[in-house]
Amino acid sequence: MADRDTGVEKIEIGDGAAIPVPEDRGLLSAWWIALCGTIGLLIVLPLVKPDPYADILRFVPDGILVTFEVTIASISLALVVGLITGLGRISSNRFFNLLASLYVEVVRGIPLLVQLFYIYFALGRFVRVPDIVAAVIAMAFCYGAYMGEVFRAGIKSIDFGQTEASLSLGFNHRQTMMYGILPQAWRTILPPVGNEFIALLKDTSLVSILAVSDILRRGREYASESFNYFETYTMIALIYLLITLVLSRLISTMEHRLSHYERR
Amino acid sequence: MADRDTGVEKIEIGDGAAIPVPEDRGLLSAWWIALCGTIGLLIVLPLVKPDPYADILRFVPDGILVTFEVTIASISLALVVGLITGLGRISSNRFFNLLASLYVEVVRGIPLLVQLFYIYFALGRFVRVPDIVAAVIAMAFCYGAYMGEVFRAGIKSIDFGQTEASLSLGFNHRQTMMYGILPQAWRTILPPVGNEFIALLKDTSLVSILAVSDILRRGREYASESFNYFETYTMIALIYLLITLVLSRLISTMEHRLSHYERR
Amino acid sequence: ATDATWPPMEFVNARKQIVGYSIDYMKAAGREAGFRPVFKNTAWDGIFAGLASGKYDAICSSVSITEKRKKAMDFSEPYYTVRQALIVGRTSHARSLADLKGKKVGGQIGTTGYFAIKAAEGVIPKSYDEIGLAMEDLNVGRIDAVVCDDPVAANYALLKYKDTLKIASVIKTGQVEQYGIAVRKGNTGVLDLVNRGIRAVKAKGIDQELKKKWIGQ
Amino acid sequence: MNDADPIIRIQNISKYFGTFLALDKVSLEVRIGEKVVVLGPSGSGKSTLLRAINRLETIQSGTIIVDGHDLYAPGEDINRIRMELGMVFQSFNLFRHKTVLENLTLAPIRLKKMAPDQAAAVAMALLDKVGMADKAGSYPVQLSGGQQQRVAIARALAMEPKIMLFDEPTSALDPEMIGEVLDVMVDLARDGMTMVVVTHEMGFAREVADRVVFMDAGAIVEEAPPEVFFDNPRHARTRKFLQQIL
Amino acid sequence: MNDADPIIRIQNISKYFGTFLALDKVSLEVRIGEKVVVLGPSGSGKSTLLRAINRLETIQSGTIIVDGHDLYAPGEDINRIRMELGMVFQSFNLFRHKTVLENLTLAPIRLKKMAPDQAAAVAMALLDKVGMADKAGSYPVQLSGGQQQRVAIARALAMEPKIMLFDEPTSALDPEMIGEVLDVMVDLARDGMTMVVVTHEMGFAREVADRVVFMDAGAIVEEAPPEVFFDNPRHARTRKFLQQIL
Ligand SMILES: Nc1ncnc2c1ncn2[C@@H]1O[C@H](COP(=O)(O)OP(=O)(O)OP(=O)(O)O)[C@@H](O)[C@H]1O
Ligand SMILES: Nc1ncnc2c1ncn2[C@@H]1O[C@H](COP(=O)(O)OP(=O)(O)OP(=O)(O)O)[C@@H](O)[C@H]1O
Ligand SMILES: [Mg+2]
Ligand SMILES: [Mg+2]
Repeated sequence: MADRDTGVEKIEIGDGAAIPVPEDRGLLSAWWIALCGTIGLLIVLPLVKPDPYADILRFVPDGILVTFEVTIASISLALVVGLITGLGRISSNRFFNLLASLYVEVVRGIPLLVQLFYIYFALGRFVRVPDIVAAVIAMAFCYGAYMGEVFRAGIKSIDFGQTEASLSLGFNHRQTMMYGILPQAWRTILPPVGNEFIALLKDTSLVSILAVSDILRRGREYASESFNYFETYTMIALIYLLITLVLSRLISTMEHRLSHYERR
Repeated sequence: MADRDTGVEKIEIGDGAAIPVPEDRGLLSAWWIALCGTIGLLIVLPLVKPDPYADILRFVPDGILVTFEVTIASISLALVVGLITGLGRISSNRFFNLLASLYVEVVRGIPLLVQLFYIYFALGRFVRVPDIVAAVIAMAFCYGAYMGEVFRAGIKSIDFGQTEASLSLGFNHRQTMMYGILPQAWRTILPPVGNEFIALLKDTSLVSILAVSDILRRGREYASESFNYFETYTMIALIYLLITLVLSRLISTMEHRLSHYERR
Repeated sequence: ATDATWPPMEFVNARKQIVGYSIDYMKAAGREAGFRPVFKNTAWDGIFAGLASGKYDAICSSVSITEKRKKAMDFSEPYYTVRQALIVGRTSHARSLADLKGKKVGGQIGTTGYFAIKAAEGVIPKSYDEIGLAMEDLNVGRIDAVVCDDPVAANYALLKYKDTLKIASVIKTGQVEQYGIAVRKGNTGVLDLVNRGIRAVKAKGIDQELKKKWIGQ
Repeated sequence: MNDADPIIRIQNISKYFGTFLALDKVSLEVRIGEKVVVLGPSGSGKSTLLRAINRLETIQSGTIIVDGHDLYAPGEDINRIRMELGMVFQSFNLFRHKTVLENLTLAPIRLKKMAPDQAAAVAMALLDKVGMADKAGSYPVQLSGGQQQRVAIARALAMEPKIMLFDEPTSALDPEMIGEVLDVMVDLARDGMTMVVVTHEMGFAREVADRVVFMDAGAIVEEAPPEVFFDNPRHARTRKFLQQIL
Repeated sequence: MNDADPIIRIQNISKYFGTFLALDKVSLEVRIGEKVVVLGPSGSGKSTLLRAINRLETIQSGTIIVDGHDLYAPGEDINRIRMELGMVFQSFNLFRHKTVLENLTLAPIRLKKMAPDQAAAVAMALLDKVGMADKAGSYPVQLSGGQQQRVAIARALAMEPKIMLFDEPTSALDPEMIGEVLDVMVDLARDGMTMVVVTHEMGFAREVADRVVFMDAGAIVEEAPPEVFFDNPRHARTRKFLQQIL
């Protein structure tokens, strides 16, 4: 996110699920309806029409596991990359700064799917890694750039006085970042990180193209054998929806918890 | 974007390319370097190693056209869907409001790729439309939800006094929206719309999976025949990068133009 | 490696096992020659790149032996002879690719079937990630025909979509097309092993049993 | 209808915000050409009353009849009635994306289907009247608060309303700009416009008002000509208010 | 080093912000136990001088020697030197995510490797001294400005600095809280701490200062004991400043 100073209120729409908050009542009731509807369909469809719906439900669970594995591994790596990138983007060292900016600019300019293919095949040339690892590296490489911007904005949102106070106590720059700034920045960073987490979870569906057996891959396999495309994708969509709905709620709860020290 | 009132500065990272602004010097020089590097590589590589690089450049141009067609058609449709959704989300009619919220919540919870598959196959069952149309409908359906939130935020950012003034002159609600609010909201809306445009352009790479012959599909076809995976994806990535870099700059210029009436 | 989206040659069954004619064939060959194949599901799109980079030792995925491919990798002795079949809708009158000028014809990306479509004059080729997607599109009428290997074609047109699709013809490409196991160029160790297995399978007639089991011939 | 007939007839209206009673059985009549100034402490319901007159606030009981039209009668077109009621807000609320001239011509062109050049001619005449003709091409942000408010008055007049409602038109202005806006309002009063004005400008009230209405806690406490109101108020509440404010 | 030796020795330092000269060949010595109050109009460079002493601002020429260590000597560990210099800011700058107690113990535990319970004991003693022991478990946002500043002073003291630097410690406070902070500072001065204080509190300067330093336009204009400074200033600039402020 570039800091634009145009004097207009800025709108930025993350690409995670909408995280419901008490203030937005329309969205909150929509959240509840969506959740109940999703769970309802996931229960009713297999009962009413076990073939194929119950079959599909039996077929995909290990895909859910893979999706979570890829998501968690990718986001962890992306957080590390993002932290380094974010620090680079605010660094006064011109070289690191430019390097980080360039990374961000290039990664944001190329579709994730192209990056996935590229890293998958390019990596394959030089090192021999399992495809799931290649997929994780590719996801983290891409999301690292977005995380970098999140960290940068988060760190910049912390009053510079905190840095000065920390330095004047005798902490060096690294310690200041670690004990003084990042623990506070975390709070500003958590909502967008949660957002990116959900976005990443959704984007892991792309690794199915690399034949990683995630939810979508399992669905495609089932569909290509049974030809129940419509039914299969219905269930796949419902499963994703359930996961993101629950996660988005968890994140909004966590966010609330994390800000305990700002309450009077 | 839910209106969260946590008293913390909010970070939201759009998923378009970073749009360079004069204030962010690191990003601006990164933009220039990325642009020159991209153009340089696109010229030098085919000259130095015509086989395969020049071949690839000859192979993909019609894919670029398709990518643009899909992008422009999708964003146009998404804007319409988004406007309706946005109006629904701020409507005081509980039914429309809930419907719009539900649409937003569900669409955001399901990966674009799954939606693409789903709409593609589900549509195929009931109506016979060309695949490119199915792809556009699927993209617009998904992006319409994001656009809806953009419109909502944009409309809400306009001072309510403008609405009251318009009503008190005798305009009805529709006219007020049309003459008074939307023309102003457009200005707040343009940056995120530009952002979504670029994000959508990148996401059109997903339609390659539905056998729409966009840039990526063309590249994959070339690679699968020539086995030059690495070289092909290099060129594909560079082409996308060039497009998004140029677009992001165009958008930031346009944004500047549009705000003429706020300048003293 | 195998792209298990190609029934009945290789696909994922309801118990998530990779099964099919090619799979059983390799298992039998392994038994005969003393190796145990481990199958790895891989997207067709990158299957050759993966072989070149050493992600796996061999491809057993209905790979037709072509001159172009021979330049990039080594092949075992052929283990199956295929023809390219043209599948069309039940009511279509098309008999050959020549009848489909100006029409859309689909195939899987990077397959010999797709190359045949591209070679045909006047036909609009469409490439899919998986053959099943092409079949579904044909089924709903987005395309007018699909070209693929005949056992696969038979599987779709005669079993799964028997009410809507039919095999129009077998395309004459001029040369005999055969499946082989692909290995990395110069990897003679694996190649010899595989060849030994294939010879033994043929000698014992196991291949005929497998054909009955999977293809019904 | 002769000049003495009330053009606004408010009878027993009540308005709740949730459970909070903002207007408590208020009745008020305004005759053609009359200038009524509404005074009262903050939160007493002055704005709510004014906004109820053109239904920017909906009331829960009572009736409001403007120029013979019942605001809540089924079949009445509220937008037609609003055209007869010009309103001026504390925060000007000019259309920020339109020039001064466009602010004045938008409604006549769109709602009265006036020809654009006729609308522009009318608009220029009005801008001249409020002393803003030279700024016709400017955008609102380029104007001072006082200038914006004068344009806002002209914009309301462009619809040729029968009544003008003012809600604290000068409270958002720096002191040096209050005068220029009040002058425009005094001129308007001289021209015979029917006006209902919520303001804290006592000088204006004394000079222009035919009648002063004092509100407190959602009710009208006292109604009197300005001489009586300021020099001889009847109610204790009124006296207290005047002490505080003068 | 005896008590009369300067513990801070600033020689001829200059500091530019871009092309703007913020400190113009300033020299100043502070002896152990001495209390120096720095006065001067806004923008005269007081904060810059104070911040230069612990290198929160880097200077372009001149030398600063603190407790025998040259701030700019290669090989000198600036973080060690900063531990000897406690700093108190106008805006308190307490760590918002730490409780009052944690604010005091963080640096001793991390930097002096003090055992957590020992650090807590020391911290409680200091909090007691500044009258904030009962708020040890609170977070900064839960405290008033005056309370936060007292905690900030205690936090600086927790590192057992040899010198305390104060940059307008009371200017961000409501008047009723200034006293409680000044009291803490007076106590500290009585305990013999070496202090350099930028402030506009003339009462404090008179009562506590051994020496008053007056700055203008980046230079030290006058240095004198408070009696002389306030009652008998030598420079015209000083007199003008005192007239404005008193
Ligand atoms: N939209 C609203 N929702 C809830 N309460 C409201 C709303 N608008 C006004 N009120 C309340 O109604 C009461 C009357 O408000 P009103 O704005 O009419 O007062 P006023 O006399 O105009 O005051 P002021 O001089 O401050 O403008 C106030 O107590 C106010 O808080
Ligand atoms: N980071 C900076 N960049 C540029 N100029 C600065 C910076 N910090 C301070 N200055 C300038 O240096 C001059 C001295 O600033 P300084 O803060 O030392 O003044 P001061 O005496 O503390 O004033 P005050 O009483 O307002 O705090 C001022 O003109 C100020 O504008
Ligand atoms: Mg009011
Ligand atoms: Mg200062």
